[in-house]
Amino acid sequence: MTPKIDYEEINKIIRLLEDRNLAEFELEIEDFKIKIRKNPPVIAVPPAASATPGLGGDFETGGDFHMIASPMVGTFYRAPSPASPPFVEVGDIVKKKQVLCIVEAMKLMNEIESDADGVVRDIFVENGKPVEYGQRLFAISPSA
Amino acid sequence: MTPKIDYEEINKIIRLLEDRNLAEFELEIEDFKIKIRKNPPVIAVPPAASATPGLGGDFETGGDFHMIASPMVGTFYRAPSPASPPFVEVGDIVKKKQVLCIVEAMKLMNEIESDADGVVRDIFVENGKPVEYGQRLFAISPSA
Amino acid sequence: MFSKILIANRGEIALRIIRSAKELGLKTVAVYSESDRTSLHAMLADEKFCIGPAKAQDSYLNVPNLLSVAEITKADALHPGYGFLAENARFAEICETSGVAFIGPPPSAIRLMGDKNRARQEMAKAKLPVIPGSDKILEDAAEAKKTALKIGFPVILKAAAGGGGKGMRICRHAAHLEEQFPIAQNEAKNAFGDPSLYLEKYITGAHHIEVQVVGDKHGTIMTFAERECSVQRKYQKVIEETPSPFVDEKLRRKMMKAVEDAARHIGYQSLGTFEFLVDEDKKFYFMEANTRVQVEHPITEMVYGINLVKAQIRAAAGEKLNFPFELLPRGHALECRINAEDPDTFAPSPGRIEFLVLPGGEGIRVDSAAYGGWQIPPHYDSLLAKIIAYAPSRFLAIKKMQTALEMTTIVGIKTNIPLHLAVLANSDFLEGKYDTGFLEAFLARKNGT
Amino acid sequence: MFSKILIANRGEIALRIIRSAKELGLKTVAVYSESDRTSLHAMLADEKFCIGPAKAQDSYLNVPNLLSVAEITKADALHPGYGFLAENARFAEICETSGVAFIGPPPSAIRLMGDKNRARQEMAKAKLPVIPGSDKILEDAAEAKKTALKIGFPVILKAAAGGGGKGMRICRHAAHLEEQFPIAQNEAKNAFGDPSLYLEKYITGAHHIEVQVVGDKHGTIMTFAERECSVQRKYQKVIEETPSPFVDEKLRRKMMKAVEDAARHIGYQSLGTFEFLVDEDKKFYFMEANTRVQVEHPITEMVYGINLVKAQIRAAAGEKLNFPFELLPRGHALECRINAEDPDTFAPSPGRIEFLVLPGGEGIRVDSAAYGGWQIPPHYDSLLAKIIAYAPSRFLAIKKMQTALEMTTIVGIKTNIPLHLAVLANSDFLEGKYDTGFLEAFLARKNGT
Repeated sequence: MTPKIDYEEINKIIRLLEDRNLAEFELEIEDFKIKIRKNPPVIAVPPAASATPGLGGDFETGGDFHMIASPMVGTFYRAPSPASPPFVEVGDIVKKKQVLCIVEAMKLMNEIESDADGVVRDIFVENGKPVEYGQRLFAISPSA
Repeated sequence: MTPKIDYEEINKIIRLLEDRNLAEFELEIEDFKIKIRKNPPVIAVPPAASATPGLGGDFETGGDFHMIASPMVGTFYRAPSPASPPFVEVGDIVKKKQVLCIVEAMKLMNEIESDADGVVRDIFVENGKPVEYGQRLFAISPSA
Repeated sequence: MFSKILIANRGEIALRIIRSAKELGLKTVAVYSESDRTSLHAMLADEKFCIGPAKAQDSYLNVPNLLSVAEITKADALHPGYGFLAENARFAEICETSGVAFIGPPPSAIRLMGDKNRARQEMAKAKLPVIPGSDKILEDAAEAKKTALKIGFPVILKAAAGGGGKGMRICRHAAHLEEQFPIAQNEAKNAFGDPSLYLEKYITGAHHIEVQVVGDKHGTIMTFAERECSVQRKYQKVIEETPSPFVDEKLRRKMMKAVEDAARHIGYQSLGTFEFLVDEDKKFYFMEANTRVQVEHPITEMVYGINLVKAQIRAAAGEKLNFPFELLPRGHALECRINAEDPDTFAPSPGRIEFLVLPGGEGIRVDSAAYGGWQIPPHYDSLLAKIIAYAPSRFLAIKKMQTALEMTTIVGIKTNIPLHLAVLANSDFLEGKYDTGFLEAFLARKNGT
Repeated sequence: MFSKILIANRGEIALRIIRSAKELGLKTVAVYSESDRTSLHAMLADEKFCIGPAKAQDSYLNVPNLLSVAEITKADALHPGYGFLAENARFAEICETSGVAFIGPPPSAIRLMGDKNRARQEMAKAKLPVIPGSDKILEDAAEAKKTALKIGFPVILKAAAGGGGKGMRICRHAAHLEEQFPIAQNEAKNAFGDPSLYLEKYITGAHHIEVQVVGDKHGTIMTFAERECSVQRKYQKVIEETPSPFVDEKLRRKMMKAVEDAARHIGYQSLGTFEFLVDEDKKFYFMEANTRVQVEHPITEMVYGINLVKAQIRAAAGEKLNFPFELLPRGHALECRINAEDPDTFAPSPGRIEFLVLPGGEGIRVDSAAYGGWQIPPHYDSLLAKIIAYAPSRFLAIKKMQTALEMTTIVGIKTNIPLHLAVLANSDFLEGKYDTGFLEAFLARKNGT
């Protein structure tokens, strides 16, 4: 059987490239081979910009992860107090509305809740570190 | 079943490349192979540059024409004197070393010779107009 | 002196403050909205923090996030630039109580000058001539009418809480005033959350002239020769110059002295600008004072050879102002505000700058956060670059500006450069014969209306 | 005045001349080589002509093509910029006989100053102190040795026809001189087609100080406060400043007066620069005069608030020079030459500028023909931009320059900005304690040699 590749199919793949901000796509199955390469962005962004750690922009790291981002600027805490255990660890199952962390801003402790059910797949910020608005804090996958 | 790829289909793909700003497209199915690569985008040249008439740079206008360019800055004359007939007309057969025109520079009349045998296919400059270094003057095709 | 400054602004003014802070040896913290990730101010500061989404209300006006950034980065001072929170007295207070020095005058001075009506009364006490008008908030249209009849038409209605043309209405006669009163009230309410109006005599053929002042915490007050800002469209300045071709040395000295006395009267302690209307007989009337750095401050810097923002920061840090040489203006400076807008319709023209060549060389200063490849976000004001030309004489400065604008190349978006070139070639402008009505009349003629 | 100027140059200086010509209301014609099609000078002139292939010998030095362009475009004057044909007396003569005004001094003045040995003799006649040395071309090594022993070692051999370090050799003792003589002769022959050498006393710990002069055809001669150009590598200037931290008011007046007298002696009628070595005891010796605009002329313009190229064009057109205000320098200006080169190896770094943010704002001037997206051709010199900082004091100007360089962002090629920043942070430089040996010693220390 040969794969059915038609215009619609190719169009879909290209859209995928764009959505996921990929540069190149290559697929080889048996006798079938497809390769698509996107134009590089024209103007190079200066090093200062790309060197920034924890830039909240590139949410897509692949997969179907749901990202929890900081709704404010502040200091990230994984536990309600220094003596307490963390709210969550990687691998924990979490429910919608469950508290994941605290972002301290202007001496106020703001509890950040999960807005989805799922499993904590990644925690991006270290305890006690400052976070920007929109900076990703947790990756959640829909189910175990 | 072989994939249905015909002119219309390829045309569509090329249009897709343009619309989606892709650089390369390769598809191989059984005996069928297609590879399309777009020219890299050039940084937009400001209007001042592109507005220049008679820029000698773009020699390739397609076909197998041989271009005769001006070897100096000066004034282009198609005839040895205002009363004389032009050295050549479009459609004339010319021989290597045959004089095609005069470029006047510093009061000196410089005869410009053909460096190939062939037929005059185009004359790019009007009589009496200034020419730049490298500006194309004639298009010659190898034979009638 | 401070050690680290948070710049609560964006665009060219943020860049301008970063530069001055660096020259003073201070660290800088930029804040930026999600749509300003690739903006130059975010790239060129020592540290940077995203403070919210594109909408200014949620980012550049987001006080908790701004103060969190100050706390996290241990910034000991905050520069508000212009616009956004620059003239918000409450914000200045919050900064001070949070232990972050607000680079501007004390909140009380911001509050006084922010209430345009109170400012007028206070300035009248300081012997600054003010435009005849209602000395208080108008109760209703009837009171407005009574006052207007007393001082004589035309009059102008103004929002007590506002600026920038919002809520302003020129009224030619009593019926007109009654009609416009509720409209202006509504506009004022929508723009500033306060419908309060007052009115003033409207001066025809007036010049918008302003005097720069800088004070410190030791009682020093310095004033600078006037800026002529009469080339305006809808109360938005388009071209500014110094000295004014309209102001003579006698008027200049009188205005500088009057501003010095008024600033001293209120104990002014930062950078500020006193704006006046000057009528055909060279009588000047106080309009309002801005308690912040102004867009057009560079022309004053050019003719004096000084740096006003550095002076502003130093004054805020408690230093006593001093300049290495006597403050005497030399030559002539012009500023053209290059906006990303359609030169005919004035519609904003955001988009990607595909190709950019800004002017340079002798006598040219450029204040801009634009770069080739930049996608201009559509959320903020359209000021793209300030081009400032300096030359020994007005004539030469205008020629220099024309050359600079002709050689500026911006591809990808529309700008108002064609409008600037048209004004610079106008014979009335060249002769220095223009008042605040000039540009609107020029545009009306141009459009054949 | 002229009506149209042909600019026989490229890069930043071509752009700088185009601007000045436009400010004077003149039309401009650019010429460009095939590799300079996308260069800014070709884009921003009123007309442009390709004059040959990349190699300068066949394009920017192609005299028949240059004169053809002048004839075709009816240009009535030609500005040679610096380098290329700027100091070619024969070219200046051909221009004049072709009816095109050469914007520079008369050919005789170019010829006199072009012969470094003749220039020394003539300047000695004008009472300008010259470095002790052979007063004529040296016959052979034996004569060189005799002269050297008379004036004392160390001595420096120089090519009579040349400049820019070619054919120069410092000789510490007699044997060394005998060894170097044929090498220098050979180098001079290869570089200038003329092996003639002369020698001078070599001054250790010397400062390279130069005085700008401008004259007109009516006998006006004006001189300007010195430029300090001692930060050099292989006789190439890297950073220039004015005033010099080494020169005091007494020396300044003496040098300005001496140059004025010398320029008057030869009836100088254009822009020019007299270069001196100044020893530790503040004795100054004439080295050579450049009969053209110099790379570092902007720092003089900054402190005086004038435009030297406009003055040069006006003088060539026969106008009498006058400036709107008294010529008094104010403040301090520095220039850093930003080259497209590896900051460690000094190898040129041509290529495509992927991303470019040049500095701007208060006190910063940029003279550059670079733009984002430009492919720098590898055929010409590596000067990418001149960044000039102006401030009331030397300390502030240095801080401003540091800030400007730190905020300059150039992606795609290497530049010598790191070297500039290292020099600007050096304590000897900051204290103004440097001579012509400074940079080489600094680099040797940096490389641990």
